[in-house]
Amino acid sequence: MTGLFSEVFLSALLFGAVTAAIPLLLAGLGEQMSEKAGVLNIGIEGMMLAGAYLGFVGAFYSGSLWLGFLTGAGGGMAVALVMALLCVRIGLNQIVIGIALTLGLEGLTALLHHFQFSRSYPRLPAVDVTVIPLLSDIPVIGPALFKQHLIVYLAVALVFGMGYIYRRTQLGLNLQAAGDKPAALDVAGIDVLRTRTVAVLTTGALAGLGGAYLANIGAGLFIPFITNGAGFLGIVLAMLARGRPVWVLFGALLFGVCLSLTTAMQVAGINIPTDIIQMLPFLAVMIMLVLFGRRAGLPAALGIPYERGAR
Amino acid sequence: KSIAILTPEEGTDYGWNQQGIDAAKAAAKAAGVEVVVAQGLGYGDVRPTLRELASDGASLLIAHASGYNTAAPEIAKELKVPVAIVDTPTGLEKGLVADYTLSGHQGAYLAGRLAAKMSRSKSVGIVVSGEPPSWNSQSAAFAQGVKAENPDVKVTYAVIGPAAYSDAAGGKRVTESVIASGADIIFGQGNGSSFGMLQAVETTKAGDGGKVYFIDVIGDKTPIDKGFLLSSVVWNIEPVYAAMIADLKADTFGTKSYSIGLKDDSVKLLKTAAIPDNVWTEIQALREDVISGKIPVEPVYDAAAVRALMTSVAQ
Amino acid sequence: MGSLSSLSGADKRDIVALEGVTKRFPGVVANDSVDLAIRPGEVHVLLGENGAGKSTLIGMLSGLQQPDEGRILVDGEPTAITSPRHALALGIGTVFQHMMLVPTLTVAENLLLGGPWWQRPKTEELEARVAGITRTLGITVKLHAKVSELSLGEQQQVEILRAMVRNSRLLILDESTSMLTPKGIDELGALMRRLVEQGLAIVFITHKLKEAAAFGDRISVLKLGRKVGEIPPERFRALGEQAIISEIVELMFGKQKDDPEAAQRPVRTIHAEAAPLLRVHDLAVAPTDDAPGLSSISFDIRPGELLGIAGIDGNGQKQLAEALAGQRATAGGSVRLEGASIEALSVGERRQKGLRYLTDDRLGEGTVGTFPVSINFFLKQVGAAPFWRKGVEQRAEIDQRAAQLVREYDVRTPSLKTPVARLSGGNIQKVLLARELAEGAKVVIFNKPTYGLDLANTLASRQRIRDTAARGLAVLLISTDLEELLSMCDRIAVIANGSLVGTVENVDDARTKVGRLMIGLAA
Amino acid sequence: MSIETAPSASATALDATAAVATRRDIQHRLLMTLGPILAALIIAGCILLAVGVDPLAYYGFVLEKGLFSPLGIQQTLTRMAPLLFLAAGLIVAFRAGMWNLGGDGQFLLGAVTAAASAPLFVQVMPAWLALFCSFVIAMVVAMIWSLLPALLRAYQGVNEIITTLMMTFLGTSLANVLVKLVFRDPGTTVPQTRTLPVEDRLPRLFGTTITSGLLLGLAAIIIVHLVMTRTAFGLKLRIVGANPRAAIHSGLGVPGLTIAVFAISAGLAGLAGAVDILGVQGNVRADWNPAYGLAVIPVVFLARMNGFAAIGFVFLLSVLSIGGESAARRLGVPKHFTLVLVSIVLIVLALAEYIDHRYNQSRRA
Ligand SMILES: Nc1ncnc2c1ncn2[C@@H]1O[C@H](COP(=O)(O)OP(=O)(O)OP(=O)(O)O)[C@@H](O)[C@H]1O
Ligand SMILES: Nc1ncnc2c1ncn2[C@@H]1O[C@H](COP(=O)(O)OP(=O)(O)OP(=O)(O)O)[C@@H](O)[C@H]1O
Ligand SMILES: [Mg+2]
Ligand SMILES: [Mg+2]
Repeated sequence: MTGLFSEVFLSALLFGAVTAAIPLLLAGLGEQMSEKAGVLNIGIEGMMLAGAYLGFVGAFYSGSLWLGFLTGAGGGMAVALVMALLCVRIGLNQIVIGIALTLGLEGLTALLHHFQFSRSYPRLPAVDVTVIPLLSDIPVIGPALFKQHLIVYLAVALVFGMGYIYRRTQLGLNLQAAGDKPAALDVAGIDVLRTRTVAVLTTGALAGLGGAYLANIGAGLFIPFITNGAGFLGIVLAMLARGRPVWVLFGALLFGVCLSLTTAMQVAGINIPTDIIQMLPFLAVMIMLVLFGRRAGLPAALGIPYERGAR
Repeated sequence: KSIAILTPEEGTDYGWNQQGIDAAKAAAKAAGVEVVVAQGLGYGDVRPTLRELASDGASLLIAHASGYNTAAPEIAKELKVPVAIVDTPTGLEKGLVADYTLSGHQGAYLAGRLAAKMSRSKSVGIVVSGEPPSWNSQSAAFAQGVKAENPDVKVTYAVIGPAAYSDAAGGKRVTESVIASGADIIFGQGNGSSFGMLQAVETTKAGDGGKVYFIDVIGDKTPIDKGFLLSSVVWNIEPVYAAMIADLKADTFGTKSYSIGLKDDSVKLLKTAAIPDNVWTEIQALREDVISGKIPVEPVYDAAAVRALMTSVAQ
Repeated sequence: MGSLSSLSGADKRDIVALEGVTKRFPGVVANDSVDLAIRPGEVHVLLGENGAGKSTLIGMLSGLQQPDEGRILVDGEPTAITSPRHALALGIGTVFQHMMLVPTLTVAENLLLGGPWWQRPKTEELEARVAGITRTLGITVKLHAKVSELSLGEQQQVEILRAMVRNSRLLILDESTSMLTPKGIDELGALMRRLVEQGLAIVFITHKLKEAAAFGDRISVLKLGRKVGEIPPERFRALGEQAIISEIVELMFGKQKDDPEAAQRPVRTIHAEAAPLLRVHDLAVAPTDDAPGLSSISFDIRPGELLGIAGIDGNGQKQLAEALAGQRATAGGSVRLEGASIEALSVGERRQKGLRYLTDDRLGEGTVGTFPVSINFFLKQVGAAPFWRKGVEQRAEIDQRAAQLVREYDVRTPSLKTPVARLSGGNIQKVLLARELAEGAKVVIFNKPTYGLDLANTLASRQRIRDTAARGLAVLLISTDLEELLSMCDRIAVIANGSLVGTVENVDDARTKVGRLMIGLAA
Repeated sequence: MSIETAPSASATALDATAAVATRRDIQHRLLMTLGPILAALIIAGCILLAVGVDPLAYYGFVLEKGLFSPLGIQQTLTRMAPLLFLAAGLIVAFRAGMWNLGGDGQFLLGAVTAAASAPLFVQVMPAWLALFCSFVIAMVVAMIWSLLPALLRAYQGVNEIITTLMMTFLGTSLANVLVKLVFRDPGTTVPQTRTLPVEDRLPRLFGTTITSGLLLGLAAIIIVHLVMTRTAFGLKLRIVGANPRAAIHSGLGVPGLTIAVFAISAGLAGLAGAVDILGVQGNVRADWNPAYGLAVIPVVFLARMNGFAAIGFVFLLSVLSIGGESAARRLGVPKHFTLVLVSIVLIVLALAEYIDHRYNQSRRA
């Protein structure tokens, strides 16, 4: 059995874990920003699907992955724009609209796929990886972590970028105020709706990017329902992370590693149904909540539309 | 007179659904009857669709998914309409319920022989998106074929995850891992996720830096191949449906099970340019042996048994 | 359109002038063609009952709302103040009636809120500015403390500071004294004086006529959204405090001579030998993240007695009330009601035994804002007969009794079905009073019962409390308003840092003794 | 400004006007529901036109196959049964301010336990008793499944959106494991539970194919509605939901009530699973997950957590899903179009409610 776990295989598993984690990371980071600003963005699954579809379309027709990421982010943002208009600007129920958008985008992307790709099933060529010198020579970890597409490094950098924004910029203060006490932000001269709109659009862009990554790099193609609940995992990650982007990264990696663990155990011939192994990350998190669970620090105004002077 | 076929997904998957629909159309055409296609019905409750198709006058309902094998016989009894179901050999009822538990295990066995012959790394992989009986029997037969050809060839078996039929990214990820474990031929079974497997094969190099090949099942993905398709265990369900229609006319419907096999080419291995002619000749010889019974290939349907088999062949 | 009679009054010297400003809300005309002139170097006091439209007026000056009719002149120019940002840019800084700080941010971060979004918060710059301002104002703020850790008084100071940091030319204070101690109020008065001397204009809203008379230069009185009178500075200076107060009273309530607040405490006899109804011994509460703890609290209250708890807000008053009511876990000590120990009882059981708690947080915990007035009367009796029988709601019983209470307590409400949050604060308070004084009460804890209420409502509430004691109930009255305590209580205990630092009989020199205790000196 | 109440005198008058208002209110609500649906159909029709399908033909089929044909209406009514139970459970939770988003996990576990137990029970007891016992077991199992989120919320303040979402992921997997490993029917090759014979399932109504689960579902949602609006218990839950601090202040046992809410809500979701299995499906297959919960959530909001309105919206949803499936097949549109249609209907209904609210406000001003 030891022979099975060659270095190449182990690093492939780790590579797979990272690949599976990146869409969750991007979705979680996006959701986190919305939630910080007081918007519970349940439509993120729909945004990811829009990103996956448009991201694939962009990359496939242009031949450029980067253009694909751009169109993917744009697709997510377009859905987010609807959410921002309906839930931020005019204050419709965020859960109704979020679920409606998710259902709608599931249907719409499946429909488009049916008319466009369901005969040809186009697939993208292999992705170019950016090799980080020296680090990539580390056994096992090197090829898994440091021979990734550039976007992966950017996504990880984004974690720290987000942390910087939240802790070190006025925008970070604005976002937190928009989620905790929007009226106070308003009288401080900052437009709450604009702040929240920015947050929701950013969420859309990140979710769309996550979807595009999932389609273009994770799968290399688009098929209906490709996100398979990744958006909902993103919501869970964002809520568990309590406002800290690094925790989203840890959470996303935990899920990725558990997925790879499933494969590892099967290849090793260990006879545990995949269902049970897939329960592991959730079990781990539930146990952590039971042991250390305190009031999750969710923003006070989460889910409540803001209207100036309302009472 | 018309027949209706119900499939869980769209009939454009170069696989289970498409083969079923194409076969139903062909069989109906041959018999001169209408065909109604209800596709993409999902894995939920199909009773409404069954009832509606029956009330619209279909005289045979082909419930083309193992998930429909509870609902369809019930509707058959309720409305006295003959139905055909899969994966339920014990469910026969004269005039009402016929079963066509199909298995390409004979073909999968040949595919295993082929894979073992052609693997440069002496390591092949099986990737599946789920573990329904018909796939299990093919996975098992494939592994048996590999071992029969060369006991030293390693077989790696991986399931993507629960309900992962449309998890293309998972298909790609798991396939990449299996390739990294040394496999240079992947025997893949999955619906949407099989495109992810294909993608992994197309974009990942084998351990020796060469091509990884893909062996598909049920459908023929040649039209969308980029040169990585080694073969496919292609099913042709038309004879089955044709026999059903004939049995209906002869009033013997529901008295026998239908199957597909190498004998009448309802299961066959796809010849692609990637298979050298001498190998193909050897495979054809093996085909004869399987047909004649000289090489017995027994189907194994149970997931646990398949896994047990994999463990034993992996060692 | 309203009268434009005082249009000529739109003086060049006005920083801001309102001309015929009208604002309507569903079912109410909150401001009815109001004219107002605000000048530098003046404290302009706005007076009026609850719901008179003061805050609405402020909302329009701060850019929260736009007038339906009329116009606002800034420096003589007609200006539409379209947003809070715009108001800030015009130099209008407002301290709102309701706290407008983000509790999860630090004081410094709150002060920095509003800067360009891409910048790093300029903390050093802020510290320097704040140091300068606090020195001239004579206040201290903990810049790096979380706002949620500050007492309400401290928060109010932060809000004033925020208006100053922004270089406001016009500072608006909406009921800013309601949370302050007498000393704090005096300091705020002095501060306002210094600011107007520096050339600022101040709009000061209060319900306390003494403050108006003491700090103001000019007084405008609003009634039912209409401006019913103004006392200009010339006249203000000419009159003495008493004369001003009686003039205001006349403007607000019509004919009436004296300062109605200066009611004498009726002399009451309390049976000193009677067994205490409530006996608290060595009560302790552990501190939490956001609240101080309590330690060794001991006191008795006899039937008919009114014990006051004085102290600066945030010294454990709320914790004391909640610990007695059973809403907060205690860490030791005993509470006896009529001699029976009640520490182990739940909130509901304590209420059953006759312990009642009138909270100071009327909308936060006292009522369910979206529920009708009628249901809110019985929030603490859900399930009890005759309003519920076998768990089923008896609409008729509830409505009948609610209607009776509405009459008895003079609750002004459009209907019994009106969501209680739509009522004015004073009327919500009446609902709470009715609920807590319902049959079976023996000991009643009143926490800041007149906070935010207008004069009429304040007086009515105080009378209710006196009547309660007169009926032989034991009353614990928690208030930050020393005048209120002095005018009502038999004894006054002073709370500081979670413990009682002394108890004073309310006789002649109680004021000084309590005052000394409050600032940390022995009585 | 402030209107004095003249209680006894005006109470009756008030009631009379209230009755009139209610009738007009119902008309108004109908208008505000049907209008937006029409608008949504027009928008969705444009999409159909874009893909070259005649919208009128499509809607014709939706109505015919979902509503007006005897077969269609029976299917629609049958589909409603589990949705009604789920909606009832969500009404309890949402009115009490608890975001139970774990309905699908509770539903599946209820379904699996009902499917596992009923075929065994019918062998040893009368069918009605077997069904009853299975219902109870399904309910209890779903309740137990909600216990952890309930306890965490009640005693630790852990946000239940996170915990219930995770429990639903876990529950889905667990249901599969149970089907594949524990309750598997040894007689089939496909992993599924034993099948409850058709004649032992919930009786059908009046010789139609409508399951009597529909009546149970209607009863459940109406009882829930009445309990929530007319009883002390319901009021307590609503207090906890509307203002938890007021609930503590009023001496309500908030942790206990929280747990009760989760138990009731999850129990109803479990019953939804059971009614679908015992009334229609007969067994549970591995990896079966109809995900009704997600579709019912917006419906409950649009109904403003009113049981009767929820019945209407659930009916609408069923018509769309039954009729849409059929129409899509006949016209060669992928079935997924139904999702788009439902989504547009939800958004337009939400928008209409907003516009209505705005209009009322400006009228009152
Ligand atoms: N959202 C609302 N919609 C309709 N009417 C309202 C609304 N809010 C308040 N009112 C009306 O406002 C009146 C007074 O309410 P308001 O909250 O302004 O009181 P207030 O001025 O703050 O008084 P207090 O000092 O007692 O708190 C009530 O008669 C009520 O009918
Ligand atoms: N946003 C709003 N929506 C509806 N009505 C409002 C709103 N704001 C104020 N009102 C109404 O306008 C009237 C004036 O309220 P406002 O708050 O200005 O009174 P106020 O004089 O500040 O009272 P208080 O002394 O209690 O602070 C009240 O009757 C109130 O109901
Ligand atoms: Mg006010
Ligand atoms: Mg007020």
